[in-house]
Order: sequence, then C-alpha cells, then structure tokens
Amino acid sequence: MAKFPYGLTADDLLKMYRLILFGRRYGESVDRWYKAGRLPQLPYISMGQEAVGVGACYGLRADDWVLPSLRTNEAYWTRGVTVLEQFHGMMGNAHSITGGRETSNHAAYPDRGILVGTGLIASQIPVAVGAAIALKRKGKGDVIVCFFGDGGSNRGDFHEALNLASMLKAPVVFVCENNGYGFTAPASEVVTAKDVADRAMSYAMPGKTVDGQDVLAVYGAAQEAVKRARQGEGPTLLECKTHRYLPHCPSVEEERPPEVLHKMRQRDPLVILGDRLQREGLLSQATIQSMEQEIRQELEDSLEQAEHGPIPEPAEVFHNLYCEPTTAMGL
Amino acid sequence: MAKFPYGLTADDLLKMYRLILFGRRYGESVDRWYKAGRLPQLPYISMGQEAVGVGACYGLRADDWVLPSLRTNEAYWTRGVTVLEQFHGMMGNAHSITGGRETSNHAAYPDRGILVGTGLIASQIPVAVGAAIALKRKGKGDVIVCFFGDGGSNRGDFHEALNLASMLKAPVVFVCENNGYGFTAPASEVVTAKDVADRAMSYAMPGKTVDGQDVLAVYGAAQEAVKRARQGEGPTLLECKTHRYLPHCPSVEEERPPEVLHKMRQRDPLVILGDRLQREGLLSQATIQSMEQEIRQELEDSLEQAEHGPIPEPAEVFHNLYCEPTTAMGL
Amino acid sequence: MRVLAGNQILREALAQEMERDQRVWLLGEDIGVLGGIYKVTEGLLQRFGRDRVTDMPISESGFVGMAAGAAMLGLRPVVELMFADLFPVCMDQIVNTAAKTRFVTNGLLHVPMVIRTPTISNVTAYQSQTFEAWLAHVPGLKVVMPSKPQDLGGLLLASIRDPDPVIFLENRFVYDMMGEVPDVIEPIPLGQARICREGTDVTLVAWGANMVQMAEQVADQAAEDGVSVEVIDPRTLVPFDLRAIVQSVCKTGRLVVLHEAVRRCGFGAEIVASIADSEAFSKLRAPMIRVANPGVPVPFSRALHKYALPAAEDLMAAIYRVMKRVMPKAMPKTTVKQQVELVASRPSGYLRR
Amino acid sequence: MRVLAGNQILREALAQEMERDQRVWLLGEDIGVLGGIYKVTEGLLQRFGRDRVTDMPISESGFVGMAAGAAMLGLRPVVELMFADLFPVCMDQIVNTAAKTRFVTNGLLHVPMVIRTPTISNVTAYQSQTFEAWLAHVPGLKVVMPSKPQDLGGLLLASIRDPDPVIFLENRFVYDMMGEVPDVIEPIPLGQARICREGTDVTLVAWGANMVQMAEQVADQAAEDGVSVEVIDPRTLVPFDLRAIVQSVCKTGRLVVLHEAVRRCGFGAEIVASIADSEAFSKLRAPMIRVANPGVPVPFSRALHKYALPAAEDLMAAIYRVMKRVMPKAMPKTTVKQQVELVASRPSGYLRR
Ligand SMILES: Cc1ncc(C[n+]2csc(CCOP(=O)(O)OP(=O)(O)O)c2C)c(N)n1
Ligand SMILES: Cc1ncc(C[n+]2csc(CCOP(=O)(O)OP(=O)(O)O)c2C)c(N)n1
Ligand SMILES: [Mg+2]
Ligand SMILES: [Mg+2]
Repeated sequence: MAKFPYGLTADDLLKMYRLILFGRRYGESVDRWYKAGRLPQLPYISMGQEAVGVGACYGLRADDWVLPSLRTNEAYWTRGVTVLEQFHGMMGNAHSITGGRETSNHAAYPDRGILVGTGLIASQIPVAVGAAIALKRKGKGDVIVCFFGDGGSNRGDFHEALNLASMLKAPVVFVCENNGYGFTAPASEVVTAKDVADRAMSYAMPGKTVDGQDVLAVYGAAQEAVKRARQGEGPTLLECKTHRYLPHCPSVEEERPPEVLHKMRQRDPLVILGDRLQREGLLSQATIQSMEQEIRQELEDSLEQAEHGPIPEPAEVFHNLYCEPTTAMGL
Repeated sequence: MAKFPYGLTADDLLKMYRLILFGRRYGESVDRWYKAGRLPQLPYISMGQEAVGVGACYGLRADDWVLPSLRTNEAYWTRGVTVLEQFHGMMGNAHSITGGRETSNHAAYPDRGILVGTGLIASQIPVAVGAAIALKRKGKGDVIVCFFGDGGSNRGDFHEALNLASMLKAPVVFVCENNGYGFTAPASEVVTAKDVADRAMSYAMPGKTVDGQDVLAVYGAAQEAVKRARQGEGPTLLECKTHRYLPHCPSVEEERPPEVLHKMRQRDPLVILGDRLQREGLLSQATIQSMEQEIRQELEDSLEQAEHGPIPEPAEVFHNLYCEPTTAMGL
Repeated sequence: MRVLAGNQILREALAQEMERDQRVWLLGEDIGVLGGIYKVTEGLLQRFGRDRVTDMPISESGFVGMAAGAAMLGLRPVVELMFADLFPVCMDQIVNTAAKTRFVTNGLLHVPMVIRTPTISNVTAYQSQTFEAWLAHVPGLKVVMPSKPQDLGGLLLASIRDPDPVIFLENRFVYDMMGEVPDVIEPIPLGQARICREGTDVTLVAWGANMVQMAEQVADQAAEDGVSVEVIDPRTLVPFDLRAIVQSVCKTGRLVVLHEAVRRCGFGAEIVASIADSEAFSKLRAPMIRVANPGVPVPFSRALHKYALPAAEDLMAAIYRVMKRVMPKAMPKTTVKQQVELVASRPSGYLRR
Repeated sequence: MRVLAGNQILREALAQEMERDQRVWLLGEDIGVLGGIYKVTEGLLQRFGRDRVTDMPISESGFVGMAAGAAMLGLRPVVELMFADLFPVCMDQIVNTAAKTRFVTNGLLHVPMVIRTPTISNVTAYQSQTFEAWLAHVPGLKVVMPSKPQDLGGLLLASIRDPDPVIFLENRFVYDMMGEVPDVIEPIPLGQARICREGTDVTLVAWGANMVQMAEQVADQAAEDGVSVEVIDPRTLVPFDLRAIVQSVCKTGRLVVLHEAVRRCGFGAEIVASIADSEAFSKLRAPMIRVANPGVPVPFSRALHKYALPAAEDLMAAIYRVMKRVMPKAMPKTTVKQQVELVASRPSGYLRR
C-alpha cells in the first residue's frame, strides 16, 4: 500500500475522492435542476471549491462540530448528511429537517454536529466561537470548524469574533474559503490584506494560507489546527485559496472573463486528487464509472423522492418559535 | 536657536508645551470641579495622554479635520477651541456650541475642522473615512486625523473602516491612543494583537507604534502619515503608547495598583518635553510660572463665566432635528 | 411620458440627479458591474465612473457610517443596501450617526444621505424582513416607502435633495411593475399620501407595492359586494400625512391597516394609536383592525406562508368584520409541485421567487 | 424577608442561580473587577471565577453572537450590555441568531440566553435610549422590563430558566430602589401584569421604574381630586398580559399609556392598537392617549428636558383630558445652578445624574 501523508490510508483518499466527486455532481445537478424549475431553492454552488469542505471536515470526530458557510455544501456530505435530506430541505417539504422553515443552506443537523449561520454573511463566526466555549467547558477536547468566505472576512463580526476566540483560547478552526470573489466583488479589490491569513496577526493567532485545490494540503493544515485547538492552545485562521467556477448563484449573471474561468479549471480539486490516485494505481476508470453511476442514481432518486415529499402543515408556523405556541405571546 | 527635528522651531515646541500643560491643568481642574459638584457633565480626562492629541494635531492645516475620541481633549485646544467654549458645553448652557444638546465630548466645531463621533466607541472611525472621501473629492490635499482607543480597536467598525480606507486610499490618519485600558479592561488581555499597529497588516497599510509620551515622536510620525495621505497614498495606522493616569471617569473607582500608576508617571509627557526645553535653555521657571498663572486664570474665569451662562429655551428641542420643525413629522 | 418598469424608473431618477448634482455618490455592494441585484444601478458605473458608483465590501456598518461622514462634509451619498434585512448590522450608524448629527450639533452639521434598499418580503426568514417600524421609531430619520411605480422617481429625487437622512424602502415587487414617467422627473414632496381608491365605508391604509396592490384588488372585490373601501397609500411614513387618514376615517368611521411586517409594534400600531387620539376617534363605528404578519419569521416553504403572511382572504375578512357582515371563506391548498411551478414561472433575477 | 436595593437583588438572583446551575455564564464589559457600571455583578468574579464571570472586549456584536452560540450548545449565558443604547450595534445577532434559531431549526436547537442591560433614560442622546419597541417587534424574543425592585429577582430567575432568548431591561432608577426579597428567590412567571393601584375611572399602563413611580404618584394626586386611576405595570412586554389591560379598560373605559421611549412606533402604540381591536373597544369613553417622548433625542442639558421627556404634568394633563375635566397647570423653570445642584445631590455611581 502506498504511503500517504498525515497517516491517511488509501481508503481515506478514496473516500475523499468520492466526496469531492459527489460535491461536483451535486453542484452540476442542482444548477441544472434549479434552472429547469425543478428546485424551488436558490442554490449556492461550491463547484471548484469541493476540496476545502472535504479536507477541513474529513478527520473530525463525531462529537466535533462544523459551521458551514452558505457555500460549504461538502461539510454536509462529509458529516454524513444525505442528499435526500438536503433535497427535502431544498423542496421545503415536511420531511426537511427544518420542517420547511429554512433552506438547505441553513439546515442544522445537531446529531451530526452541524450548526448553522444566519443569512447574514460572517455573523456565524461569533456563534462558532460561542459553541467552542461550550465545547471547551465540556472538557472532552471537542472542536468546531467554522467556514466563511473572503468577502466575509471584511465584516466586523469576523474581527470581533477572532479577537474573542484568541482571548478565550476557544477550540475553533477558522477556515476562510477564499474563492477570490464575494458575489461580484473581487477579493483583490475589496480584501485589502495581501492574504486573508495575514489577518491572523491582528489576533496573535497562527494564520496559514494553503492550496485549497489540494484536499490533502487542506486536510493536513486543518488537522494541525484541530490538534492545537484540542490541546487548548486556541484558534487558527486557515485560508484556503480556491476557485468558484460558477456565478455567485444561478440567478446572477457572470461577468468574469472566460480566460479567467478557464484558468481556474486548470487546478481542479477532482483532477488533482484523481491524478494522484490513478498514478498510485488506486483508482481505475471502472471505479470512477461505478462511483459516477451510484452518485447519479442517488441524486436522481433523491430528487424525485423529495419532489413527492408531503407539504408542511401551515399552522405549524405557530410552533417552535418560542417554547410555547406563538399565540401565547399575548399580542 | 537650537535645532529640532521635523523642521520644528523653538516656538513650536513652546506652543506644544503650553498645550500639554493646558491639557494637564484642565484635566486636574475638571476632575476636582466635577467631584465638587460644579460641573454637571461627567468628564473623560486625558491626563497622561496629552502629548498624543497635541502631537497629532499640531501641524495640521486650517482646512484639515480631526475627529477626537471621547478622551482627546487636546484636539480641541490644539485646533483653537477655547476652554470657555467647552465649559459652556459642559454646563449645557445656551452658549454651548451644541445649544446644550450634547456634552463637550461630542461638540463639533466645523469652523475649526472638528467633527465628532457618537457615544458609541469606534463608530466614529467609518465616519472619518467618509469625511476623508469628501476631502479627497475636493482635491485640495486636505486630510482628517481620527482618534480612538485601544479598546475601540476591538470593534467591528474599526475593522470595516480601515479596510474601506485602504481600499479607497482615503486621506485619513488613524491614531490609536493606546492607554493600556478600555474602561477597566487591560489592553494586554482584551486586545489580542501584540501591538495595535500590527492590525494595519490586515489592510496592507503602514502601521507604526510610537512613544505617545514624547510629543515630538508623535508629531513626527503623524506628519509622515499626513504627508502620505495628502499625496494620495492612503491611510496609516499610528499607535501611540500612552498612559491614562486617572480612572476611566470620576464616577468609576480605580482598581489599578498604585505601583502601576506610579510607574506610569515616570514617563510623563509634560516632564519629557519640559526637561528637553529646559536643557536647551528655552524654558525658564519664570516662563512656566507665568504659563501656569495664565492657564489657572483662564480656567477659573471660564468656569465662572460658563456657570452663569443662560439656560437654553426648552422648546428649542423641536428644532434642528430635521430641517423642518420636528412637529411637522405628522405623528 | 414613457412607461418603464420600477427599477428603470429608479435608475432614471438616479442618473438624472447625478447629472444635475456632482455631489451625488452611489455606493453599495455589487452596484457597479452587476448593477445591483435588482438592476437599479445597471449601466451607471459605465456612465459615471468608479468614483461616483462605488462597489463596497461586505461592511454595511462601515460603509453606512462612511456615507454619513461624507454627507457631513458635503457629498450626497445614496447607499444601496443589498436588502432590508441588512439593517440590523448597521443600525448604530443609522440611529446614532445619521439621525442624530443635526440635533447634537444644533444644525452645524447635517447628513443629507439616502439609504435605498429592497424589502424582499416573502423569501426566507433572513431575507424577508421590513424594518419600517424600527426606522420610524428613530428621531431624525425620514422614512419613504413608495408603492406605485409612478411615485418612485419623484420620491427618490425628493429624498436625495432632502437635507436629512432618508430611508427609502423599495418593495421588490415594485421593480417589475410598469409606471409612467415624464421625460424630466420632478420631485414629489415627502409627507403626502395618495388616495388610491375613494370610498365611504372603510378606510384601508396599506404600504409596500404588493400590499397596496392587494388592498386595491380587495377593495374592487368588496365594491362588487356593495362595500365602498377607500384605499390610502401613505407613501412616506416619516413625515406622515396623518391628516389624510384622519379625514378619511372621519368619513368612513372604520379603519383597517394592512402591512407585511410583523404586527406587534409594527407601523400599523402607530397609525391606529394616532387615530385613537385624534378627532376621528369619536367617529369610529367599529374596532380598528390590523392585518399583518402575526409574529413569525417568514418560512422558506410557500406551503407555510398561509398564516405567516397577510393574504387577501385575511384582508377581506377584516373588511367584513368592521362592516359587521358575514363572509364565506375558502382557501385552496398548494402542493409542493405547484409551489415549484410557481417559482419557475417567475421572471428571472436574484431572489425573484 | 430582607430589604435590599435593586442592584443587590439582581446580584442575589444571579448568584443564587449560578450556584444552582453550573451552566450559567455571565459575560459583559467590565462586569468582573468593576462589577458592572451599576454594580450588579459586584463580587461575583471573586466568588465564581473568570470562567463564569468573564470580562469582554468592546465587541458587543461579537459577544452577543458568541453567547448565542454557547447557548445552542448547552450553556446559559447571561450577557450584560453596558447600556441599552448598545442594542443598535448588536441587533443582527439578536434578531437573526438568538431569536430565529429555534424557528429555523424546527426546535432542534434553541437559545436560552438572557441579555440584561440598564436603560439609562435621561442622560444624553447616546445614553438614554430604550429600544423595547424594536425588541418586541422581533419574533422569537421575550422582553422583560421589571419596574419594581421586588419583581427583579423573580423575573430574572424566570428569564434565565426560560428556554428562549430573553431581553431583560433594567431601568437604572430601579437599582437604587429598595425592595423586599425572600431568602430564596422564586421565579415569577413571565406574562403576568401587576396592578399597582386599583381604580375605576382611568386605566394607566406604564413601565420602567421611573415611569411606574411617576404613574403611581400622579394616580395618588388624581385620587385627591376624586379621579380613580388604575395603574398597571405589565412587567413583561413579550409575553404580554393583554387580558389584564382589556379587563381594566372594560371597567374604566379610558386608557392612558406612559413610557419613556419615543412615542412614534413605541410599545404604547401596540397597546393602544390591541385595545382598539379588543372587546374593550366598545367600552371606550374617551380617546386613548400616549404620554411619551415626542420624538427627540434626549438632550444633555436638563433645561431641555421639559418637552423631551414625559413629565408628571403631561401625564396629569392626559388624565384630565380623558376625564374631560380642566386642569390648571404651572411648571417652574430650573436654572443651570439648580441643575448642577441636582446632579451633585445624586448618589455616586456611573451615570447616576
Ligand atoms: C451581511 C451581509 N451582507 C451582504 C449579504 C449578501 N451576500 C450574500 S453572499 C455574499 C457574498 C459572500 O462572499 P464570500 O464571503 O466571499 O463567500 P462566497 O459567496 O464567495 O462563498 C453577499 C454579499 C449578506 N448575505 N450578508
Ligand atoms: C460600542 C460601545 N461599547 C461600550 C461603550 C462604553 N464605554 C465607553 S468608553 C469605554 C472604554 C473605551 O476604551 P478605549 O477605546 O481604550 O478608550 P479610552 O477610554 O481608554 O480612551 C467603554 C467600554 C461605548 N460607549 N460604546
Ligand atoms: Mg468568496
Ligand atoms: Mg484605552
């Protein structure tokens, strides 16, 4: 068996490959299905960035937590959420874990250690720090990995949260998915730091920039940060340089020149890992084919199943806002 | 005539000395008078920090602007505001430039280029950036100097504003009055950066830490930053390490140990500049005496005059909230 | 007169004012190349350049405060917030800097700025909130909420020229509505309500393009049943044309208020309370009713909207109630499939569903 | 029963609950060594240690969001905001994270946290705002505003034990008021109004320690003139004991509401509007009146407070007005000298003037 870094086995690498492949096909599918009117939820697609979510979540323990950004779809798959569950969410049907109340981007799965942020970019960062404090108090060495984008690193909550995390030595790993854009704003213009990782200096915490297209690089850096956090040494800021192949979301027209998009594709996370596995003789075309086949099947079956999910009962909205029914509030 | 750095003359240094001395006596007086019940306004006293406001504002042009923090009393004196004006403000009488609407800490004097912040720490920083953009648009090379504390550098608005300023190359100089505490919170605990100036790296702008007890060091660094700003090269973050001799304000009990307070006094801005001037033979005891005498007189006369200022007309509150009378708003 | 869509009308007004007044500065997220998520500023970057149409980082508190500072020193910033749900991240700069500066400086400084923003109204919990009640609660702000496309341009011009900070709320449905615009847009003074339908039995006050439209439709339907509803669109909430409402209620003796925001402490409460302490009080012949969000976040699933958002049925029921008449009711259930079709049938554009 | 000052009562309640429940975590600016600007947490750092009483940087949005995250994973954070004027810098975390999490996760997560804060009420434009109407407008929050010292402990315990986010507003005048406390404080259920004075002619609803006190004093004075005023302190705004008010208005036929916040879109409007759509409507014998800040920032100079803050004279005038009786009035002018003396005569403490 070939040797892989960080104690990873061939099996681990194949699992990661499959997760990235799954993320890719998921992204392509929801883009198509949304445009075809089959999905009511506007998707934020992570195509090109799959290695970041996979690399940073793979290797976490069951009792660890993650807090995905709007775009970290891979955090869900890597933590064991099925696409059927997420499609129920995208349909807003009664089987959605949110009961149809929220989109799949804001679907929490506490049983799989998934917290969620709000629709406000970067507001999740302080929340992750608080979760980390609760984990620290538990004393089991659990950690939380918190994702956000380059654009998010410009918000005040980023600053306040990283300062708090450093001050309180919170067991949290901050993962910036730097895909070079926030909506249409180029990071090169609106993020004035040379690298987002430079911002770690403001909080005297380790800051590191890694190649977000190489899942092993992400994994290694994340695990190092996780270890630090588990040992009570506090937070780390990990910047993963990556690429967003598609527009911000399917309802926004793309303005990036084709050359730029083309260049991005030269460093594709699926290809980088796939090539390596093939070179090592661990991944045959047949394996890929069967993975592709399985994934396509799962995506299609799940969509169809979710399409026929039951619609939620309207009066449900009066429950689970407060611990009492909403109507008990008096006004 | 002795040579001084930065093209300063002996006359400049004497003026600075007098401003610092004025600041010191003002601080002592308002502390005493507030405690004696002669002043209705809770003062935020800058004793120990006088060199920062003086050094950073001295040398600005008439068309430049400053935006003081709650504690930058020296910005007022250096920009030519009289203590009588400020005492009117502290009394809340009708001669106050705010008409009695606000305290002297939030008194704007647009004719002397003084903008003000709100009572919310660090919220003034984005405002200063906006003012800088307006100045830039005017194209006369005018700049604004914006003050805030170490504690203020932990707020989100600090982060967002510095990023904006860097991105827009705003002609602003950010002066952090790092007096080691925010209220009772030690900067060593709550400001996780090694130096506040390190935070400049987050915005790829120059960051510099200077000795805030040495007015010449402050002046030199500020002038360098001002020059940069005038030339369109953008903002600078200047951290002035200084000491706050008194508690946050007279209504808050001090918890800092006497040794700490004693140590601070070893590097006193008045003494540092005074010694130098005396060494150079530019400042005699007699000069000091007459300055002291003048200043005491001005402070006492001004207080008495302000105490007898007319009270504002209550119905005035319905004006100058909107351009129309408030009562015209319909509800 | 031309007939243009709401977002075009706003764009025309902005361009017209930018030509006239060099101080006008547009800033906001993705307003440049993208032209904003509802295309209001489309083409303005190309026409006026980056200094006057400036894309912002995700720093709403920062750039709202920055705009206020620029306004104090002479610019006329017009900020686009990507959506109204962003108010909670920048309220400090609005409440303390923009709103209070004229007051605390006794008029030496003032803050002539506009914050424009779409109220998205019915998408999800985080992208549907309309905060007009919060904003109207703040002394020093003016709050404009146009509902008819033909009012958009004139009210926007008046807002930009106003020496005070103005919050300009654009219900997103107005962007697609067509309205007449003169070749040269003239300002419409703030504080003047529009009587959309005259009537004698019930006064119905509504704001937000979709709500006003619903009010008109329900009024038309009620008319068929012999109930004469007067529909009033206040157009601006601060200043507020209370006289128009008082006069109407004096005539009808009945008041129904319709809005999309949460009922509890919504602006509807203010209108009812103002009438309760006005000369119209003694003319009242029925309880005053508010039809609004009953106090729940807007859920994602349309199937859950039935009780969460005010619907025509609710409004009709309120009208029959103040008329003390009985109304039969029925409401069809929607399926997920229908829901998806509904979405697919919408025009494209960010968050148009 | 012991008799303690308001801030001591709060401290007792916190300490009692911290002993009982290890999950309770106090965080806020200067709450440790200083014990908070009104000394509510004095001594608790020494007693419970830094992990449970944690001083915060000036990062309100950050630490409110952090508290919400900690609550989701099992802690019971009790945040002290230094004063209520800080809400505008942290509303996003309150509105979107704390208030909506139970809803959007369909109950899988919830946010049992408390935000306590003094409402400073009459100091300056930036340190006098009370935002109860904003907060009550937000679905998912509970809003508690105790006005009697004897209610502080019980309501605080109930708030900490409540599984939902609770905003706990402490009018600063309550800190100095003396009240009885049992040896072991028991929670007081949220949603129950307190009838402070029974009466038959006018229902007077007020909240905030200083306002309730003023209401009681004015009621006593009115009684001397033969007007019987029922004073009701709702104690909690969400949930709201509407039934208590409706019952009272059914009896009196007259409603006056008193609060210190700005009238426009204040919580008073909600009460009036709720009565206007209740069974009490048909019992009304007079317009419903709100006595409140008329819509101006609170000025620094006390000489300017006459019209800016609700005064006993205004309240009395309102009562005479709903009674349709004539009241003579006179108001002495204060001088700056008197103003200063007034300040000097106050007990020491941060912002006690
Ligand atoms: C506070 C806030 N501002 C603006 C938005 C609108 N918005 C949604 S996603 C987005 C861009 C986010 O960029 P980035 O953080 O880089 O993440 P990415 O989308 O690239 O993954 C913006 C501006 C928002 N949701 N929240
Ligand atoms: C946003 C905000 N949080 C808290 C306060 C209360 N407060 C007033 S001054 C102060 C300390 C400020 O510290 P620093 O910025 O270091 O300035 P310094 O007082 O030392 O000059 C605090 C916490 C406030 N006014 N605004
Ligand atoms: Mg990005
Ligand atoms: Mg400080």
